[in-house]
Amino acid sequence: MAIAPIVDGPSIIQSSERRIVVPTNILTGIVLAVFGYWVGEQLGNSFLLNDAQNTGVLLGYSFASIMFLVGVGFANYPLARLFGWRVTPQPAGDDHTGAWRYLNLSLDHKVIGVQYLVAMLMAMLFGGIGAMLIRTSLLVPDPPIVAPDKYLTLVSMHSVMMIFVASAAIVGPFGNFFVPLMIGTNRMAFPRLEALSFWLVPPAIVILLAAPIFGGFQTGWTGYTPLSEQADQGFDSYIVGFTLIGLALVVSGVNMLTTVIRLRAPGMTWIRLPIFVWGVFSASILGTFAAPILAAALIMQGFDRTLNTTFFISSAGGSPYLWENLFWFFGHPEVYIFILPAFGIILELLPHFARKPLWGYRTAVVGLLGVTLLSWFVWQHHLFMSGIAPALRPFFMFSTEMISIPTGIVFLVAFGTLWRARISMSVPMLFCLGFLFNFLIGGLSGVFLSDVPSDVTLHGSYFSMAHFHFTIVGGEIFAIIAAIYYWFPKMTGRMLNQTLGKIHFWWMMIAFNMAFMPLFAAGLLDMPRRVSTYAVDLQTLNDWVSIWAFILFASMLFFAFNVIWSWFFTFKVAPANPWQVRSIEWMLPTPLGRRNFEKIPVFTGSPYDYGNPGAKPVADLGGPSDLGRRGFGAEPVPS
Amino acid sequence: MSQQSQQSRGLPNLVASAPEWSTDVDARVSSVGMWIFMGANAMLFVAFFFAFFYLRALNNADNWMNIWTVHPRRYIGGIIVLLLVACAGLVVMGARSAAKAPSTARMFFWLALLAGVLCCGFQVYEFKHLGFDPQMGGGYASVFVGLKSVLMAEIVVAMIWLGTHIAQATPIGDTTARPASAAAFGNFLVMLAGVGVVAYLVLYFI
Amino acid sequence: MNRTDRTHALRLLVAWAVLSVIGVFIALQVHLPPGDQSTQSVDETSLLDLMLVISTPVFIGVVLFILYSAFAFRQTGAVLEDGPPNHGNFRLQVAWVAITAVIVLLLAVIGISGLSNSAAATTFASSQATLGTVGSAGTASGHRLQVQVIGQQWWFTYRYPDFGGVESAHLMLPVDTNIEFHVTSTDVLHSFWAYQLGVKADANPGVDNITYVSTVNTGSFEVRCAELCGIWHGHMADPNGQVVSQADFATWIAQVQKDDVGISLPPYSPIYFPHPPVKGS
Amino acid sequence: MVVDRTPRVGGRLAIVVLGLAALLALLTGFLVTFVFHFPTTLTAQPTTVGNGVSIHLETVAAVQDAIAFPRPNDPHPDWVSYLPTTIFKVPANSVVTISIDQEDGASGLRNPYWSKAQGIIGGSFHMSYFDDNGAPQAGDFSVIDPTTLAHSFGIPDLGVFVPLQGIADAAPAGSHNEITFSFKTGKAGIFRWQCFVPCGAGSIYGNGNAMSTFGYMSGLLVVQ
Repeated sequence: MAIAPIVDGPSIIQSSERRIVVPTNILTGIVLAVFGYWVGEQLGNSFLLNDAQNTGVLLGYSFASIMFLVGVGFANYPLARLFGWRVTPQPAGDDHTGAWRYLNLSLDHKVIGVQYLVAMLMAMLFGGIGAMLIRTSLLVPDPPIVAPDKYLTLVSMHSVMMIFVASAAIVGPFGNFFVPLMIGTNRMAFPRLEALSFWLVPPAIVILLAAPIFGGFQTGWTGYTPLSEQADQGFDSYIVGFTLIGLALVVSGVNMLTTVIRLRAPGMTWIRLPIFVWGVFSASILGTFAAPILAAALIMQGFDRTLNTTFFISSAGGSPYLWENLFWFFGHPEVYIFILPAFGIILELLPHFARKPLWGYRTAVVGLLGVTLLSWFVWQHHLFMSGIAPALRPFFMFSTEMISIPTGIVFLVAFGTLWRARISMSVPMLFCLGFLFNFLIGGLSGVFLSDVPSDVTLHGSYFSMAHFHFTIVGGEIFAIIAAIYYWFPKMTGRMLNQTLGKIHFWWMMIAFNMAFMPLFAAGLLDMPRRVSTYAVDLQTLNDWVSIWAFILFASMLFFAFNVIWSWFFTFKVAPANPWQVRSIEWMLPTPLGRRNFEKIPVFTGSPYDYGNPGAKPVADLGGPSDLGRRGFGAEPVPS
Repeated sequence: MSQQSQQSRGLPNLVASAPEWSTDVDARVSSVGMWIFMGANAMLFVAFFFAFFYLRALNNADNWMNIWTVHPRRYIGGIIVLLLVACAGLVVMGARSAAKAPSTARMFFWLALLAGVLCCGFQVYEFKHLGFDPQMGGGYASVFVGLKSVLMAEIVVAMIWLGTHIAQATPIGDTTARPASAAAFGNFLVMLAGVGVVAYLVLYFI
Repeated sequence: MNRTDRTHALRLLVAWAVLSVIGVFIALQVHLPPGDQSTQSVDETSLLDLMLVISTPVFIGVVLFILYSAFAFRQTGAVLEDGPPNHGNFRLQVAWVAITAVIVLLLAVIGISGLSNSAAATTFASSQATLGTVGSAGTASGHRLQVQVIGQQWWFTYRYPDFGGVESAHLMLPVDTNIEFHVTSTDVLHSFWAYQLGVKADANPGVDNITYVSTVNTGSFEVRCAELCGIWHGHMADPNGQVVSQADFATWIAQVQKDDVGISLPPYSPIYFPHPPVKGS
Repeated sequence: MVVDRTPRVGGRLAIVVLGLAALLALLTGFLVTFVFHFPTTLTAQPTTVGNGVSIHLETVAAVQDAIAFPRPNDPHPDWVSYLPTTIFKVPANSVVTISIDQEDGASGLRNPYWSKAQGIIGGSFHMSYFDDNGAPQAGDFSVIDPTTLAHSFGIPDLGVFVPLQGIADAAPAGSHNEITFSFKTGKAGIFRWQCFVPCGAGSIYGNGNAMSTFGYMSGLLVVQ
């Protein structure tokens, strides 16, 4: 029997009896990826286009990525359907157990969350090593320790790698792991898409790291044409890597949005959603609808490099402005893809550690959605100096400055929550407060950049570079680390060492501010971004920055040590609710079972209802199981 | 297959009886998910249409459509877009009858596949007889080649996808059991057809 | 608002007021670039000053609040206690949004008026400038001295269409003159950044990007490329830009005209399309 | 998920240490081979006259065609290049004489302004070349036809720009134009020099590959 009609009783669904003969796992994936690269390169070179090498490399990367996914096992389900076999609508369980399952295709959102976490930390390490090499090279103005072309390759790879990390490092690990728990469901809407959104990331990282084999690329993360069209085959890494990440954003966004819209448990109404879910939700909106623009622009670049079309070549009917518009039409929502879930994390953690209700919940939601909306109307502030349509400058100046209103709301909500709180000053809370401080500096410096006259001096200088490092490193990365300290016990079953955590916080906070604060001054003293050399009188300042940057990197290694040590070398399962907080994920046992909830929970209260002696628990975990049969609509529960 | 052997293969027993995997849940997520995906996909084409109008307005180096560019023939483009619309319409009709009459659905799907494959064939023919070189044709040539290739790539993938629906349109097949997924797929093809129509008007008439 | 609220608020407010006064005073001592070599750089300096002065109290207020709550509102006992369960204050939220909106509007108005007063506003009415007119560079006639900035990998050169289209490897400008820069590129994107003049404009191939400056003080300035343009982007810097007296400028341009004899420069054009237009040698 | 069981520290430690060691080995290999690769430095030879030094260079259409300074095992044998290397060490406050064997054909300047020699002693350079009939000629020049340039040698921060004329089609095979010029170095410092002719074949606008890779058509002049 394949599919039982739902008459009564649970539907009995049987897994596909026949299986693809070849075992699908990560090793098959790697072997097939190598083979796919070879096939793609041969095929591309056989076309004998004007620049056969680009075609070969681009096709090689694409085939390698597809074959890797096939080898990992993504083709099994569609192929089985194509062969007309009986298939189950739901994912089969994982074939692998123990640590091995983290290295293989798994459709369990909790496994995917951990996979994402490790992959993102690794990518952050690679990007950080790039940053260290950049700062090493900048120790002396001239001669460069690293040759200028290699230096620019390092800058580009550091930036693209960190953009990968920043766009996926919250929604990937924490969104995938905790959104289903927080809205009370056992499944994601599209588990295969969810897994795909993770498995697109390793090929993207590897392809990006392969750029130096073909000479690297010197374009920065913006990839402005025609410089990028001039670049060697190293730039093909940018095209394919970024396309894969864009695809991951779309796929993860479709899954996340549908899950939140459709699979909320009974009682989980829109105004009861944890604020973290709102953060992920709004970022997913941006990711889903902005990333395709980038994908289209990258396809145009790929065509320019292989078919010799002229999208971006002004002397042949194209325009570099086309790339700038498309790129920033994606690129500016992209930076809010970074920061919105970080807002979600901070506003989620503050009430739990301040032990007060989230102050102004609805206003916070309006703030997040306001940022989501406004972020579509600001992209040209990156192009104030570019010569495009000067008449539009006042509009984009105003819309950019408008964004500080919803951002200000986030600060207001944070302050309202902190007001007369009972703050338990644990490590996640320290990082939250650090976030508020750093993001404040990032936000204020952003206002300096938003006014056209002041932007004339600051645009493209180290000032803007310092600005976005304050928002992304000081903001998003601090939020990620807060989330890691907070949720690590639930994700891995191990507490991170709190003493080491406090040392890590102060170390990182001081080193970060010492390293990046002087860069505002460097920008004001006319040091442009992405230069391998600089004025001799700025050497003291740059050496100061480099040394503190090394100290900052050391603090991250210290953090990595804490993670490895606490995860693998302390053999004590964390308590189920170490922080004694109300949120539903902490009502569940540690370690979590394969299935999140034995019965579909019924939400009865707010997760932030502290200080109210009569507060109901967040959810009734022993709710009626047959509610799930009607789907997971958020039918209000009579109270 | 018994519960026991599933367990031994690492399949947890939740698969057997979990209410969250019932088909009506699936129906709900597939339609919403497809709408969101269609929105994302539409943005991909929006970028290309933006490129069309932007480059056309700029007309850099007086090279939007230079004298060497032969305007593609409208009747071939018309055939391509008609086949695409027919394909989408047939899939929608097939999806409507998937639950009740699998054999009718199968017939519609087969016809849709035929239309789709023919559409791709004509597209290849058009690319072979372009009348301009993308390298020398100016902005128009670039947008034409870019937009049409991406659309064709999506049609090809959609035809493979349609193949799975044909294979599963047996009385006990997946498409029959879960008509919502076939309906969602039909929506996707309708969107592609819509893009095709707009692309036809834009690329051949403006 | 109860008594505890009031005590905390009063303390914060007093501390904020005192520290803000001190902070603004310090902020006013900071010398911000780009300086006073042109009308535009004066405008930019004063706008940067203004924003620093506005943002200082905001910065101090937020940091003060964070530090105050970290010390005054922390858990003291061994057992976790909960705070007061207040869920929001509608009037406070409205007031906050209103205040941020007013600040934002203020900044936008200042920025837009800055645009229309000086630099970029004239962009809208740039078409009356005639190219190739030979004449003295003066402010009186309303004619601006035209200078074409040509970016290439990896150096800027400058053409003076008012003086027969001669070209120079360094930028020399007369003082007290309205200058109209036509920025273009022969290959990739560059950005012409004359730091002390307060000018930045991207150089795009096939685009004539017009920007304006009015020199008011003599002195040297630095020209840099501010848009990543390849391997020698960081070296695309010339510290030898000069604003000189009008007499010195006339002498200098005469010398350049003499030097350029023998070079077969192409006729002056707002844009120079790079060749070959497509890939190839 | 993690299940509490008997600690097996040894095995885990081995996995962690081995994993980190493998990662470090990979990264070190990457760094050494790619990032810290720097061309060799050529020290100028002192000449008998005064405090002058001289440098002898060769410019070729493809590294594999080099005559005076063959460079085997170059990763890009078909790229245009200056040879033998592109980092020159010269003394401060001295006269540097550079002679270049120019073996490449003309490809032309994009900005004809660079067709005039600037910043060199005497304002002109000496060139022995082949005319359109293939006959050898010689003479002093300060400016040449911009379309006949094959390459150029420019040190922007010293104001030195010298055009290098391409070899005529009629010239005998294997011959070269020889261009000689001198300039004065000032105080110590590091200056970049580059070719201003877009000569990176196969890339858009000709400024790719050899033009944008260190060690081919640009380099550093180390004055000390």
